[in-house]
Amino acid sequence: MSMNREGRSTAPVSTNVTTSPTVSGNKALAQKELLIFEVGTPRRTGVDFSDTPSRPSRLGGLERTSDIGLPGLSEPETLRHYVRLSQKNFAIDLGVYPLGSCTMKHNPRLNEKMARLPGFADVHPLQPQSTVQGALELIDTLADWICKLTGMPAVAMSPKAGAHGELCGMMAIRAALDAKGAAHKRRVLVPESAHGTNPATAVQCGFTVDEIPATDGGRVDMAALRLKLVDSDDIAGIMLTNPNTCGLFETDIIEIAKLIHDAGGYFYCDGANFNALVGKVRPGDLGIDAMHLNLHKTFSTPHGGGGPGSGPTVLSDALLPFAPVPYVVKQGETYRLVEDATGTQSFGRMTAFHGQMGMFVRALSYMMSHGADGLRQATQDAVLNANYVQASLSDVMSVAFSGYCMHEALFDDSFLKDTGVDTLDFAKAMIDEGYHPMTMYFPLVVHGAMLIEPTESESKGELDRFIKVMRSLASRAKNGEVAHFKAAPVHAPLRRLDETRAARKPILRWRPEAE
Amino acid sequence: MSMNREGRSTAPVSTNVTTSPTVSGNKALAQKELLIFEVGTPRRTGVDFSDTPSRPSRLGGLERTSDIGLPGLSEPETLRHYVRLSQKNFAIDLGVYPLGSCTMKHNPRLNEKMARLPGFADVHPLQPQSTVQGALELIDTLADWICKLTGMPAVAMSPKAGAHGELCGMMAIRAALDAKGAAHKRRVLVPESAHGTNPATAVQCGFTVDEIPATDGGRVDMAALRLKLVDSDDIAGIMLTNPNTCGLFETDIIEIAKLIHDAGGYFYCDGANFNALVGKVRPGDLGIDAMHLNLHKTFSTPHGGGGPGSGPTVLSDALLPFAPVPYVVKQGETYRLVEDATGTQSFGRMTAFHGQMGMFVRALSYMMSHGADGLRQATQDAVLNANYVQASLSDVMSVAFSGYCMHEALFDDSFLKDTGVDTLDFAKAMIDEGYHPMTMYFPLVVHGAMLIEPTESESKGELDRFIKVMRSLASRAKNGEVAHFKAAPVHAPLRRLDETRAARKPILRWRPEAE
Amino acid sequence: MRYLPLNENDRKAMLAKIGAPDVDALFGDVPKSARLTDLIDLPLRQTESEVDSALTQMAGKNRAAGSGPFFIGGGAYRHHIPASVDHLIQRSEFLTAYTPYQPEISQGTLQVLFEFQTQVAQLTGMDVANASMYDGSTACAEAALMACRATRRKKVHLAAGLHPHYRETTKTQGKFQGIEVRPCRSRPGHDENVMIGMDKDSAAIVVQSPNVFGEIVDLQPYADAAHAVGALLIAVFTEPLAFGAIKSPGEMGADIVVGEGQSIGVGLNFGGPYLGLLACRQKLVRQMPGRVCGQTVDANGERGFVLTLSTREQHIRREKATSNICTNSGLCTVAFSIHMTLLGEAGLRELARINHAKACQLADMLTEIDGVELVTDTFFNEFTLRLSKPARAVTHHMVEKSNVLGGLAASRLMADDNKSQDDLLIVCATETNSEADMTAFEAALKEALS
Amino acid sequence: MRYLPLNENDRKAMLAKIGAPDVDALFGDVPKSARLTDLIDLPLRQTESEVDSALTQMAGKNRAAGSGPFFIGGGAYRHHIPASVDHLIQRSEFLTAYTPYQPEISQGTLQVLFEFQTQVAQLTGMDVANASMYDGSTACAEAALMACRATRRKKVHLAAGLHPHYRETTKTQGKFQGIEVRPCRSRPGHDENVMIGMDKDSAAIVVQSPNVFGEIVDLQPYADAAHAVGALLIAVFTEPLAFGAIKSPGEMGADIVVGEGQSIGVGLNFGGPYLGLLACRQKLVRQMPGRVCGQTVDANGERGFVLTLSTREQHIRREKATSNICTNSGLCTVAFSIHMTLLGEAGLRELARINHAKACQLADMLTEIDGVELVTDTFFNEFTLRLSKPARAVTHHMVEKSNVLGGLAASRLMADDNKSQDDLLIVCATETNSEADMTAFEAALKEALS
Ligand SMILES: Cc1ncc(COP(=O)(O)O)c(C=O)c1O
Ligand SMILES: Cc1ncc(COP(=O)(O)O)c(C=O)c1O
Repeated sequence: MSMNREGRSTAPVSTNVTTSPTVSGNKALAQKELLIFEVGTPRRTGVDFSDTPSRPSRLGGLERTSDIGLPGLSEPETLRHYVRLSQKNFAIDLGVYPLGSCTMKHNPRLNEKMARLPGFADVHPLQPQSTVQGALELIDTLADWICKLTGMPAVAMSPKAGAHGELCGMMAIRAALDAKGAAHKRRVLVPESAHGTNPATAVQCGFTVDEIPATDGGRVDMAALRLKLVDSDDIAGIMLTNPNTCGLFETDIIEIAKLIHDAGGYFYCDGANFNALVGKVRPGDLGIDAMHLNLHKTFSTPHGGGGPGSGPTVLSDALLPFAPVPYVVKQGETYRLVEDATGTQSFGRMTAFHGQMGMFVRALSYMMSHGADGLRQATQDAVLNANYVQASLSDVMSVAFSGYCMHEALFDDSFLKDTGVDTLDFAKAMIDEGYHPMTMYFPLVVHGAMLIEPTESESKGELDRFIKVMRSLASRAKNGEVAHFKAAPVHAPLRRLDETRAARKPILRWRPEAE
Repeated sequence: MSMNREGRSTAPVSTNVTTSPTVSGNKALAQKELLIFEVGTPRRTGVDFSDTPSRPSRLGGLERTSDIGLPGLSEPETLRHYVRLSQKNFAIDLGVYPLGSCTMKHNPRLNEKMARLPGFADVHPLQPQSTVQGALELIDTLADWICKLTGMPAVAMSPKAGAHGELCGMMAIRAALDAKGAAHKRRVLVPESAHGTNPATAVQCGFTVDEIPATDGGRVDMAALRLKLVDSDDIAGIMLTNPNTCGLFETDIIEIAKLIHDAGGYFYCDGANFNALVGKVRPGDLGIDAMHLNLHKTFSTPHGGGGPGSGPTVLSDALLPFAPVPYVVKQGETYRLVEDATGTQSFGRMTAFHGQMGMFVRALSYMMSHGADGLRQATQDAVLNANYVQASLSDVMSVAFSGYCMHEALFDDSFLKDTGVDTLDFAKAMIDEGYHPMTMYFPLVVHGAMLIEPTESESKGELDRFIKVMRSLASRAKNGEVAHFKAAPVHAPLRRLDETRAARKPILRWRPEAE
Repeated sequence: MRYLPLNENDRKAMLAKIGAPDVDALFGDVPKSARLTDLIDLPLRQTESEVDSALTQMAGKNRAAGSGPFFIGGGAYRHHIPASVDHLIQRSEFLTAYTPYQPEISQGTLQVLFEFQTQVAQLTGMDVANASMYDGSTACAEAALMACRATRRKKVHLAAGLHPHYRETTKTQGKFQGIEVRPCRSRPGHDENVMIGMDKDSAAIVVQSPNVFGEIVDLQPYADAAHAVGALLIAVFTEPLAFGAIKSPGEMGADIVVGEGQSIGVGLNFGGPYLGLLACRQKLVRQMPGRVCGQTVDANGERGFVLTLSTREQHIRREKATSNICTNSGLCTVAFSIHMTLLGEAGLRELARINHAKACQLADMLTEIDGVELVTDTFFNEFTLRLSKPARAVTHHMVEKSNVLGGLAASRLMADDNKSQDDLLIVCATETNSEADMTAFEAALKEALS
Repeated sequence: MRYLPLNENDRKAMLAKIGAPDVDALFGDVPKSARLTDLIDLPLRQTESEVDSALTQMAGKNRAAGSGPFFIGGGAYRHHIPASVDHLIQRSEFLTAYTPYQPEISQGTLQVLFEFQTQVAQLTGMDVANASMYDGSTACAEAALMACRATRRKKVHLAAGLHPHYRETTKTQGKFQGIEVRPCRSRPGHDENVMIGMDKDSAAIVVQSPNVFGEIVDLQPYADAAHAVGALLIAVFTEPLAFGAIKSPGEMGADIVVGEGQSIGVGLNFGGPYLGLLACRQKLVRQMPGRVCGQTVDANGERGFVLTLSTREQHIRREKATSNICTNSGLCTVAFSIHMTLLGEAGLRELARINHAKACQLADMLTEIDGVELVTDTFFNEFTLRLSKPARAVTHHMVEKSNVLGGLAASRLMADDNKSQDDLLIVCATETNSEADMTAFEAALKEALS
């Protein structure tokens, strides 16, 4: 073979690909990576220290005498470890990530830059308030955007994620009920289709959960709801997602709010799907009493492989007095942080300090970038994209509910009937094709659910490619290529993992003897 | 198959992997990526602008009337395009990158952070000097480190890379000769083993190149050199790399310097391999007249896929008067930039502005982090690592020259004799194993050269794994597995590329009709 | 708009495919009365540089901790974070991934979680750790609930040295679940009061060490007392670095260890996002809240990692879940784990030694001043002083006159307690404090008290 | 040391394997007299935060362009660079890769280069572009040499509007190769002088547009004149953004186009690293210096990219190479290409329009001032004023009194010319200049001239 002097081949001979395993376990760019415990040693370190003389210990005789057992790596080894690991992840920046209910939209890098300004990132939560006026201003400004976008009078900023926001709202409802002396009002209505956090939250706030069924159209069954309210003495309220987890707007929502209010209850709206509404509908106009926002969904703060999130929770006038501390008030040109609940009706404190400041900066940066006009456009594009996917797949996959969807399209597994391929297999085949699977088996009201939320961040071209792949997979499934699906994924860093084994005898940490 | 509600399989059935091609062309995380010209459109943009009213044009009637033909992408599409492409690259942060002569060492992230301080990154080169005193201080401080590390009296900071530094040194030599009226001194001695930039530079400075051979020991053949100097009237100087490109210290270097100086010539030392010497040997003590440093090799500024580099060039007292502009002088507490060569012996200007400031910041950050002690340790570790690799492979591969090497170990292809596997094949098989190949077919003095420079950044564990793979490849080659090598790489994003075709009918740009 | 890839042509083509006349038709399910016709009254879109400069201006109104001498702790600690940590967590593959529900394409996050869990378990001396909680305070509250589940009891005792925000968070969480949370009044040197009233109904006692005043508490007597009545000891910390210098809670009998991980890798961030750490003994594993990552094999028998034990969690168990937590502190665990890997055992211990040395030096310097008395005999990198003047006024004075953020007035945290804490100043020193910083603090405090 | 993975145990084990008694034995080939025994007299190792604060302090001594009104151009332009550009070029895979010599594992860099070359060719109106040069000035010098090779002639004429640094760089390069470089004295409105003395020995004329004074030059007459004597027209630019508003050099007959790409994606960086752009007609391709990336297929027939035409280059041709360039501006090409992709045609043209509008507005404002006269009738985003006082003193006055970096005194660039340029001020306005900036400049200039 001829080659040039840089060792570049000039005319390769085409040979059959032998995918023989490598000695190293690596496959070219895909690096096999050991655990830090297998490569690091306790004595190695990737940090230098300046000489500091010791002083007589004041540790009260509790000096550590045993080893901790923590491996260290030099900086170059550390870089490599995490860069290699990172490449084993899918990510929004790599491809379509159409996880329904998760709003995996573009995470602007401007937001990352802003959150790292020393004036935000390097500020202590307990500095004198005179030294953090900009931080308080930011929180107040963001709160103002949130109130205007939701049409609600107030927002509790401290909740740390969506589920924490649910706690906030439901605790406010409990506190309001308790303040009225309505200790018997403990029953909370929750649709079957609700996200798991809803019932879990209700119980964590001392409520009992009463499930309400859905209609064939995928919405709250109003007849069933009315039945539940016949004896409404113990009704504390309802927790309802809107658009609901089927991606549908709850058409009767105003009526629902009225019924709940008439029963002396409160309306908690799960705002995880607010991306379908921003700038088009204000939940405050629907009669809700509380709703969390997931800044890490609707307002683009990164998911970070599972967090951190931020769940500011808007509250109606009725719940406002019970809002948790802390909160920011503006007095003239000065911002003040109210940290102490003593002597107020506030239900107390939900967390240390003042909430997810880092996420606030990012979310405000997102909102300001879009503006009122851009936010509305984003919502429209999100709904348009979802409907485009739904319309483009409706002939080969089975749309769960007819009609337009909102920001996500729900399919069931009836199109896979008798193919031997199930929803999970279908999803794993998507992985091989370079796509993150959609949300599966949720909501529970649909068999083998596939919930696709493309968000506004996908271009038409990207969606067209996605649709082509989905159509091709659907036809392969129908054409009896079940083996292809059962084997998938074959191109991912690992093949299917044994979850049963993981749960049966859990190995939750590395141990020297385990190797 | 059982699965949980998140759609995670619980106990996968092991099936045979069918590596059937995907519809999308993607393979899970490995995304096929089109050209921007194939996905973007001229009307799309990922940048917003504030409204700015137009004014009557003052473009002199030369307004653009035709389309440029540039595609645009929104920000999310842009992110994805470049993230996907990036994953098709090997990088230091991914694995061993033992390119001899290139010093692919760890690139500390502190340096990246420092280079981005607005006080360095957002400063214009033509601001009044009173407003850039910190920038001039940085250049002066770095120059001081360089002079002390090399033992030389002065350094020209403006050269943009190693080859530019060579120009700088050789132009200074030309200027010095011309100043002496020695217009006949035009012959430059260059070893056969020299990097291509050396002869190219000499010619670009108006010299002729006279090649000198190497001994069996891989060093300058002193007898041959003396022969070249018998008639030394036209001798302008020598360009010698030390340690040389075989990874060996030129043992006779002091004698060489003397011979060249006796012949009225100057000694240009190629400093690309300075990583073998820092803190252990000062080139100034060896009698050199000029030497460039590659800050992007020895001093860790990132290679960036081919640049930018920086090639400060140290000069002896003899060459100092001819140094290019600009340079920094310190007067009391004030730094001053001398930009104008008029009335001096300076050979002039080599580039606009003052050199690679961004690289200066990184290099100084590297030097300060190491300190005199850390730099020496780094050098020792670099040499130790190279010798460890050489010693660990010497029984299965053929070491080109016996004895200790310096910072890189050179092998020839004699161990592959009669295997049907050549150096290139061997290198491509390394790719499959997750390693970047070493430098190949360079230096030219060795047949099928393989030049391995691990640098000090590799841990012993990483080297042990590398050695194991190299040994295994060597034995596979000897065991007749030639097909394995000829097919390689099979795990990389692409298989071997057809260079002949690329050069025969060059397609150097995208064109609409080409698709 | 720079973030939106669709253009008008795309939109038209897509509407045609859908068969909708216009985009508003897609919103047809929204009751007419609730459809907005006008834009919401908020500013219009802004360019990247406009947003940049507006937010930079806001940030400029804050006194960044690093812009002058800084000595505040109180549950959040300022340490130097290596540049590589921030670089790595910004990689798209970590930053823009969701919870690793598809393990085949999430091994990056999952392996980091597995390593993180091991690091936390080692550091705390526990058997296992989960994949994070929101922050230390919510981890503390969740630990209290967890102890109640494990013991089937409903009474939890909180020690005097527990960070007041943790106490309040635990009280809030407890009160709606019918759990009797019995806090002690915040004051130094009175942790042992927590044992008063402990009985066979007690699920747990919650003791912090180093506590909010900086005191180092020997947990063993608390563990013994708790275990004697069948209760659990929940050990709390806010400064994990301390365990580089002092015994781990696991070595002193704790059953559950919770705390704040912000100190390693995460940064101050004006209070969030932070990183809740939760670790426990093996036998309590199935009572743990939150996600946990476990080791398994793939169909080819290769080692891999998955989220596991999900039958504890809300998405499977719904109203019977151990907690409602879903999104946790994902990326902060990555930051913590990277920083911890860079430190390693040797680095962590040296860093802890330096922190202690700095605090000792500072305590010695400050107690030389008239009107300053050291309240905490033992401490790690944070200690409490009693001043001759109200501490809140002193801290304000110091920052205004000398640009020194000189500690935390205890009353800021303990506003709801009685006034006896008004003269207490909680002071923290770390490796980030130079000699010059300390001298400036000394001078400022002297001046403020004179 | 944090960057060094080997510890003493490792070193011992490795020396044993090598069979060397100690590490100094490995340096045995170094003449004894040259072996250093002591440490070099330089500071010892420093921690990350020590280095950080020392360099931050140095950076603080510079007046960052963005920290106040700023109007300097003169070959380097300040534009807003989207945050995503800097994010992407910091990805390890772009940042820490070498020149893409192994195409199978370098397709990322290679595809970007292919796209970059196409973008540059489109922008300049040329057929092809190379994969970058060091900067605009060295690209200019290389273009002159290239023209000499192509025409086998040895005389090059430089126009009066060529950036003086480019002129000097070209002169330096030319003089050692026996090329007669004939510069014109820098002055506005005199570009046509370059045609004086052109003859059958002329290889090329070099004309910049917009030129160093900001004037927009119609290149066609120069192309015609050059071609008439068999010479080439080398068109130079320092502000590529201009081509969003004006005709490309390719449309006006240029044969080679070179310039500085810093303006798109790269930033100011006190002068470097920058990005040399070089594009030319198809027929000159094999005379191009530097690397070039081309399209091909792999063994499976899939499209891929490689560095090609390497027989022009030093590593293959050695002394017969078209240039000695090896390392070029790699990562800056990536930054340029990303920024250009974000802009797209529409964005580039709008940005150019805004720049021109800003410059027109500023010119109108400033020429209202007594003692200010506009010298350049045509301009894009940079123009030249004649002041009633020496410009250098005026710029110093403005920055000291008003913190306004108000343009560039022509004499800074043209010190070696005669004094006739002393009263010229070259002023640049871009999209980064707000109304307030302009008003501040106006006031400062008025004050300085009064
Ligand atoms: C509908 C719904 N509600 C609530 C949540 C919980 O939000 P978080 O994960 O932020 O706690 C989610 C998140 O997946 C959700 O999809
Ligand atoms: C020995 C040697 N000399 C010179 C050079 C040229 O340096 P640069 O690429 O920085 O121009 C190199 C770079 O590969 C080299 O290895």
